[in-house]
Amino acid sequence: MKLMLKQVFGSGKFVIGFVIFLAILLTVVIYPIFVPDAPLKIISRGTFLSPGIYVNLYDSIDSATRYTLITDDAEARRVAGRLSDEDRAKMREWLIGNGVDEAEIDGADTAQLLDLWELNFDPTVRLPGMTNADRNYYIRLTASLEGLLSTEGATIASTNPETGALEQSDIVNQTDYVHVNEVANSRLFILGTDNFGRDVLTELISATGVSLTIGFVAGIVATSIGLVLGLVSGYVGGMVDQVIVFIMNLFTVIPTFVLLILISFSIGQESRGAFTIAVVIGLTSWVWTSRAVRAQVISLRNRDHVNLSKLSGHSIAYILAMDILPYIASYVVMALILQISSGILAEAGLSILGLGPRTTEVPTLGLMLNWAMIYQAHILNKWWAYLPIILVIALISFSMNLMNTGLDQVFNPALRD
Amino acid sequence: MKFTRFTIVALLLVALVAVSVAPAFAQDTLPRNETLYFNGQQWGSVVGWNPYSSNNNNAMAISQGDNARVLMFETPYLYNMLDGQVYPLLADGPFAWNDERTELTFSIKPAAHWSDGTPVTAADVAYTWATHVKYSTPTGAGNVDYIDDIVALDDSTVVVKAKLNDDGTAVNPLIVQAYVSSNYVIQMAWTQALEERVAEDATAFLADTAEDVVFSGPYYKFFTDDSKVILVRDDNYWGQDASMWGSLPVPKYLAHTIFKDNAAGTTALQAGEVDVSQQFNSNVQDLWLVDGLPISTYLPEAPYGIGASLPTAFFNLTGSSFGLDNLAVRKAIAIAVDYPTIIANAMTNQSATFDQVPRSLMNPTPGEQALYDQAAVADLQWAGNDIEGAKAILDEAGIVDTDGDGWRELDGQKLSYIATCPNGWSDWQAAIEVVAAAGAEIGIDITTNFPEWSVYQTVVTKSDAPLPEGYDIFMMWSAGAGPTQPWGRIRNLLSSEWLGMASNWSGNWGGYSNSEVDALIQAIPSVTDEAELKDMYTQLVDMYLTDIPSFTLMYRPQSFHTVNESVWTNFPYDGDGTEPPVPPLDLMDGWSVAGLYNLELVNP
Amino acid sequence: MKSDKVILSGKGVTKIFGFGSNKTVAVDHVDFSFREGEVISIVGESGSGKTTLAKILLGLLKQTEGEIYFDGQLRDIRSHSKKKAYWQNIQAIFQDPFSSYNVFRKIDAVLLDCIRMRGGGRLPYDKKREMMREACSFVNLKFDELTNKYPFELSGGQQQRLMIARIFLLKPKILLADEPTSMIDACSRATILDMLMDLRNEVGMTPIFITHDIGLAYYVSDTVYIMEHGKFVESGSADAVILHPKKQYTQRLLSDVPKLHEEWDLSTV
Amino acid sequence: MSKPILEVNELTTNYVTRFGDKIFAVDHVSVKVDDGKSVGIAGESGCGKSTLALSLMGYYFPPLYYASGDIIIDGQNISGMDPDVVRKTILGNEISYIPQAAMNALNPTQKVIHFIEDVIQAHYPHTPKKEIYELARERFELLGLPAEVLQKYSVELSGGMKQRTVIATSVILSPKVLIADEPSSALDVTSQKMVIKMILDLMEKGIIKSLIFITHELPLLYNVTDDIMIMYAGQIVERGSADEMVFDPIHPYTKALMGSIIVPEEGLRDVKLTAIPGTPPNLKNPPSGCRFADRCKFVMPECRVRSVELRDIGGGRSYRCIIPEEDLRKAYKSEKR
Repeated sequence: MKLMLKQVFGSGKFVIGFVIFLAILLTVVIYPIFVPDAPLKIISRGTFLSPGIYVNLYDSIDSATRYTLITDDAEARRVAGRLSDEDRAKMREWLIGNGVDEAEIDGADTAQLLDLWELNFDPTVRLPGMTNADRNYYIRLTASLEGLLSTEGATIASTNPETGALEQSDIVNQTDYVHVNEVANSRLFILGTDNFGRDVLTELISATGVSLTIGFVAGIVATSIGLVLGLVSGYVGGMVDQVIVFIMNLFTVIPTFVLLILISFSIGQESRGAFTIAVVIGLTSWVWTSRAVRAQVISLRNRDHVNLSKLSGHSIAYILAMDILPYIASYVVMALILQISSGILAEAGLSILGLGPRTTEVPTLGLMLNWAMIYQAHILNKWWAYLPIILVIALISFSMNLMNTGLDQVFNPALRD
Repeated sequence: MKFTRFTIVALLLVALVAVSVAPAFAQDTLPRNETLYFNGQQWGSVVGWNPYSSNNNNAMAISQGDNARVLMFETPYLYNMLDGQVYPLLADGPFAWNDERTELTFSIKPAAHWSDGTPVTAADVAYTWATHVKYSTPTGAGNVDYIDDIVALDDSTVVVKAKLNDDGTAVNPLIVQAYVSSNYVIQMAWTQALEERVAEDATAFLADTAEDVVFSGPYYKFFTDDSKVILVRDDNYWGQDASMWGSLPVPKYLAHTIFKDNAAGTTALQAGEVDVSQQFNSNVQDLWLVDGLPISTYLPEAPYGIGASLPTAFFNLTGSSFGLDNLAVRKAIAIAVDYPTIIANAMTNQSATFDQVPRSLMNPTPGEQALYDQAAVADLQWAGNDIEGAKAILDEAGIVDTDGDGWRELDGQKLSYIATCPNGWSDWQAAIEVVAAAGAEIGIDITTNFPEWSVYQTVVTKSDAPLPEGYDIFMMWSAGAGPTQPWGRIRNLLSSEWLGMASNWSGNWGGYSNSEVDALIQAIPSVTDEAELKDMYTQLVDMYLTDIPSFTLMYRPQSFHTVNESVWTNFPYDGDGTEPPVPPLDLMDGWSVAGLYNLELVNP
Repeated sequence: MKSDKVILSGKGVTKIFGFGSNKTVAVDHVDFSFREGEVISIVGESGSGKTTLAKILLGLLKQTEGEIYFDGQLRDIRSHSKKKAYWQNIQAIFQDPFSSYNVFRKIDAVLLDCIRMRGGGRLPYDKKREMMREACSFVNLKFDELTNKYPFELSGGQQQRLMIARIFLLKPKILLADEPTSMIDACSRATILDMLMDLRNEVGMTPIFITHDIGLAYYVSDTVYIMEHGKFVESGSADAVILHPKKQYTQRLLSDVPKLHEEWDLSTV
Repeated sequence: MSKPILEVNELTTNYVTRFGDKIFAVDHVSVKVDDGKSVGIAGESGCGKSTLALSLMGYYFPPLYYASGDIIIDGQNISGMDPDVVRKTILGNEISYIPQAAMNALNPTQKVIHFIEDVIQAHYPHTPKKEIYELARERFELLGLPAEVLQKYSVELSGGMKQRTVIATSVILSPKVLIADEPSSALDVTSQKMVIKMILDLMEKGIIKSLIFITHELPLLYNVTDDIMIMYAGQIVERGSADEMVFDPIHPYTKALMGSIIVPEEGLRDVKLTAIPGTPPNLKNPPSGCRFADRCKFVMPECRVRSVELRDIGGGRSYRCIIPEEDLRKAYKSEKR
C-alpha cells in the first residue's frame, strides 16, 4: 500500500494533476469561508458588469477624509477621458460640415474647440450623410463636455426640505481624492457579474463545487453499477453473463448522450435536481466500465490464485472481493476518475442544451455556460461570463486525465518504462 | 435523339449547377443600396401567401392584427400606436359612425387598384368579410360576434354593420371599428378563382399557398427559400398617387435572412448585414457606446423604445395555492419585488421603470396614459422594492413567522409558492428569479420552476380546472398597442368571461373574478364621452391596483426596433419631426410603413 | 507404501469445449484408476488435454461426460459444502508459483486458510502459529521470517516450497502437481521434488504429477500415463513405459527429447 | 586456429531502474566464437543470459545502457555505435537475433513474404520484389521449408513452422552470427527438434558462420553447441567444450547444475538430484567477493572478500573459483552419489 502510494506519487503526471485538482477542491472549500455570500444572490442592477473594483459613488463623495493631491496630469487626464482625439476629429467634422472655416479650428486647443462648439452646435441640424446614430453621439458628447474646462470644483446641492430651494451642501474640488480603502462601500468583482447580475466568481466557485459533486455522484453510480455487473458477468459466466452482456450491448448501441438527453427531457424540468441529474448521468455511463471490468475478470477468473482460493474453500463472494477486486482495484480507480471527469462534462453538455439540473436552485458549470450563451455573452464580448467557466471545466478535466494517465503509467505494466 | 449516358450526366450536372446557382444569384445580385435588410421576424421557411390562412409562416407579407403588416396586402386604415389614431390607406378619408353607432361607413380611394390593374372596390371589402365568415377563418371567427355584415353600397362605399344587442345597441362598436385597421382587403376576383380551384372546400381553401394571389400593397414576393425571404417593390403600386403617399417606398427590395438564432441575428446586425432589427439585443447601448457602431434605437437613452405591452405575473386565484386568496400576501409580494432590477437585468433597461411610468393598466404610450386620472390612484401605485412596507402589511395581517424557521405562516401553514415561466424564455426567467428573491426578503418561500413551453401553455390556458401545484405565481404576456386598447388589454387581464373555458387563450389565467370590473369592461366599448371613459378607466385601475390579481413586471415594446445606419438612414426616431409621428415598428406594421417613404441612403 | 486400494478413478471422462463447429474435445473418454500411495504422472505435450483433466480431477471444471469415483464412491461436488469436503481430500500445486498466490494476502493468511480448511479455524492462535511454524520448517522455511510478508517477496523456489507447506497443513489424500517445477530453476527442482516425496511419506498421500517433461515423469513416478489428443495412449509402470515404450507416439516423444548418453537423432524430424 | 567471428571483451552493460539504480546485468563478460563454431550460454533465470544476448548485438535502448567493453564482429568494433546505425547496418546483416517468442512478433495481417521484403529492403532499399521472392524461395527450399509458406499469413502456420519461418527470415541476409535466445523453449519437443535441426542446418550450409545459443535446458545445449558457458549473476563462471562441461564440471555451480539434469534414460531413477539452497544475489548490490559464495558448500571466508577472476586452464577451458580444479574434482569424487 505504502509502496503503491509512493509509486503513484512518483509519477510526475499524477502529481501535477493531483495538485491542480487539490487546488480546485481547496478553493471550493475555502472560498466560502471568506466570502459567505449566497452564490445565486443578485448583486447588480444591470447585467454583465465588467470585472474590477466598484467604489460607491455616494460614499466616495460623502467621504470624511479628503486628500488633496496636486497631480499635474489630473486635468489632462480628465479632459482626455471625456474628449478623446476621435471626439475632437468628429467635432471638427461637424463644424466644417456646418460651415465653419476649416482654418479656424485648432483641434488641439481644447478651449477654442469648446468655444466653437458651444457657439455652433445645434442638435436639430442634420448634416448630409449624418445618421441618427451620429446625431445621438453628438448629443451625448455635448452633454459630457459640459463644464469640462471648469477649474472650479463641482457643486453638490440638495433641496432644503423646509424652503424647497436648492442649497449648496458641498463642493468637490478637482484636487480632491479619496483613498479607495476608506470608502465604506467598495466591492471587488474579480470576474464581474453575469446576466442575472450575480457575482461570477462566487457563483463559479459554488458551481465548481456542485459540478464536482455531480461528477462524483455520477462517477460513483456509474462505477458501482459497472463494477458489480462486470464482476458478476465476468466471474459467474453462463446465462447470467449472456443476459448482462445483452444489456451492455443494448446500452452500447444506443448513443449514451442521446439516451441521457431523452431521460433528462422526460424527467422534466420540475424534478431535475443536481442530484437527479448526477444519478441519471451515472445510470447512462456505466457501460464501458462494466465491459472493461468484465474483460479483466474473465482474464483473472482462471488464474491459479483464484483456483487456489477455490481449493481453500472460499465462497464466490469472498473470491470476488478478495481475489478479483484487489487485482482490478487500480483499474477501477482509474475508471472512476475518468467517469467523474466525464460526468462533469456530461452535466455541462446537458446544461448547455438546457437539459441540465433545474435552473437557478444551484449553479453548475454547465448552467453558467448555458446562461452565458442564452444571453449572448460570447457575441457581446462579455468574456468573464464564459471564459473562466470553460477554463475551470478544462482544468478539472485536464487534472483528472493527468491523474488517470499517471496512474495508468504506474499500474499498467505495458506502459511502464 | 438518342441520349447517351454522357449527355444525361452532363444535363444533370447543368441542372444541378443551375439549381445551386439560382438562389445565390438572386441574393448576390441584390444591390445593397436598394435593399433593406431585416432580422427577427421570419424563422423557418415561408409556407404560403394566402391572406386568408393563418398558417403561412410568412412574417414579411402576412400579419393581420392591431398593427397589421401592410407591405403586400393592405387594410382600409392604418393604426398609429404613438397617437392612437387611425389613418386612411385604402380608405378615402375617415370612417363615419351613424348616430346609433351601429353602422360604420367609409369609402375606397379612387386611386386604389390591385396588382393586376383592376380597381379596389367596396365589393372586395364585402366579399373579403363574407369569405372570412364562410370559411371560418380566425378573422371571421374572432369578429363574427361583433360584426353582422359588411356591404358595398356602391363601387366605393362600404358599410360595416355591427351585431346588435337586444336593445338595439351595438354589441361592441370598439371591435367593429378596429376591424377596418386590422384586416386586409382581398380581391374578390382572386378569391372566387381560388374558391373555384378548391371547389369551395374549406380545408383546401385555407391550405392553398396562393402563389397567384392578387395584392394591392407596394411589395410582393421576389424570392424565398429556407435561408431568406425577399420582397420586391411593385413599381405600379397605386400608393404613389398623390392621394396617398405621392411616391414609391424607397427600398426596391426588402430582404430577411433566416437566422439560426438570436445570436446569429445579432452578429449580422453588428456587421451591418441587417438594417432593421426586431430582436431583443441585451445591453443594446453597448452596440454604440462600446462597439461604436452606427446603431440606434427609437429613443437615444433607456428605455430605448416605446413600451406597448405589460408582461405580467399572475397570482393563482383558482384556490389551489394556499394563501394567495389573502390580499395581504398578494400585496406584500407585489410591492416587495425589485422591479428596477428586473428592468435592469431581464430587460437590460429596455423598459421604462415604474418611477417613470407608474403602474396602471395602461401602456406607456402618451395616448393610453392620458386615459386615466393618475392623481386619483397615485396612492395605490407602488414602485416596488418596498421590503419594509411588505413586512408591515404581513405583520399587520397577522401573517408572521410563528415557528421560527424564517418563513411566515398563515393559520399555522407555511407560505410556500412556486413561481413559474416557460424554460428558455430567458428574460422572463430572469424576471421570475427576481420575484423569487423578493419572497426570501419578506419571509415567504418562493422557488422558481421553468417547465417546457408546451407543458406551460397547456396548463395555463386550461381554465376549466384549477391551476395545479407549481403555478402559484406565473408570468404571461398582455396585449400591446392597438385600436381597441387599453380596453382589450384590461379585458384580457381582468375579465371573468373566459373562466371555465377548456382552452383559454384570451387572458385572466389566474382566475380573477369581480362583477364590478366585468360590468365596466362590458360598458366601455359603447361609451364615447371622453370624460366618462376616463372615469371608468380610472375606476378599473383603482380596482386592479387594490385587488392585485396580477402585477406587471416590466414594459415591453411592441417590436424591438433597432436600426443600423451603415447603408440607410432617416429611420424614425423620437422627435424626428414626422407628422403624424412614425412609430418604431420596423417600417412594416400599421402606420410605421410610412417610414419606408422617408428612408435615405447614407452614401447616395 | 503402495496399496491396492483405488483412491481415484474415472470412467469415460470427457470434456468438450464449445458448441457445433467450434467444438474441441479436450479430454476424450479416458479411463483411469489411481491407487492409494502410488506416484502417478500424466505426461503430454501442450494441448494434449492434461491440464483440463487435472482441473476436472480437482473439481474446478465439470466433465461433459463420464464419472469420477473418489474413494470408491461416485464423486458428488454439486454444492459448495460438498466441494469443500472434496477439497479437503484433494489439493493442488500449480505450475507458476508467481501467479498462484493472491498478491494482496500475506503468507500467514494463506496458511491460516489451510488450518481453517482442516477444521482448525477455532483453535487458539498460539496453536495455529505452532502448526504454521511446523509446516514451514518442513519445507525448510523459517516461519518467523515469513510472517507478515507477502508471498511475492519470496523467490520462485521458496514460493513453491510454501505451496508444499500448504499441502503439509492440509494433508489431502491426493495431490495434483501441475508442472510443479517447470517454472523454477533446475537447482531448486531437486529440493521441491524431494520435499514432495517426503510429504507423501509423511501424510500418506497420492501425488499425481501433470507434466510435459517425460524425464521428470520417469524420475518421480511409479505409474505413467501418456496422453495425446485427450486420450491415454499408453500407461504402465515408469520403467515399462519410458524405457520400453510400445506405442509409436511414446517412442517418438522419447526420441525427440535430447539426452546425454544417447545420440540425439536429428534425422528423424 | 581459425579467426574469431565474434569477439567480446569485458563487456559490461547495465539497466537503470525507475528509481535510478543501476543493475549490472552483464558484468565484464568475454565471449569468443570462432568461425564455424557454436557457443551455448546457460544459467538460472535472471542470471543475465538474455541481457547478454541483447548486449552482444550492440543494440541498446533504454533502460539498457552500454557501460564498457568491446564487441568485435568479423573485425569490426560495434561497441558504442549509435543504435540507429546498428539497426540499419549491423542487425540482420552481420548479426541476427531470435528472441524467445519471436514467432509471436509476426504481424498476423501480413504474408510471410512481406516480412522478408521488409528485412531485405531495410538494407537494400531498391531490390525488386521478384528478386526477393526468388531469393526467399531458394533459401526456404534449402532449409526444407515449403515455398508455399511465403504466401501464407502467419496465423495459418503452426508454432514450430512459425518459429522456423522467423529464423529463415532473420537469416535471409546470411549474417555472420546468429544469436538464438531460447528459440525452442515455448515449443513442444517435436517442434523443438525441428527448430534445432534447422539452426544446425544454417551452420552446416554456411548461411551463418557462428551461433550463440542461449537456453536453460542443459541436455539441449549439450546436443546443440560445441562449447558451453555457464553464467551466474551476470558473470561467466565456467567455459569449456560441451562434453567436458557436462561430464567433468569444475565450478561448484556448474557441478550442481549438471547434477540436476533429468533425462529419460536408464539409471536416472537411481541418482539423487543435486539441490542448491538459497537464491542468486541481488545485482543491484552484488557481493564484493565470489558471487556464488552464499550458496557454495565449499565456501571459505576468503571467498567472501576476494574477487575472483575467470581462470583460463587451457584447452578452451576456464572457470571462476579460487579453489584449484583438482581439489574440486577430488571433493566431487568423495561425495559420489
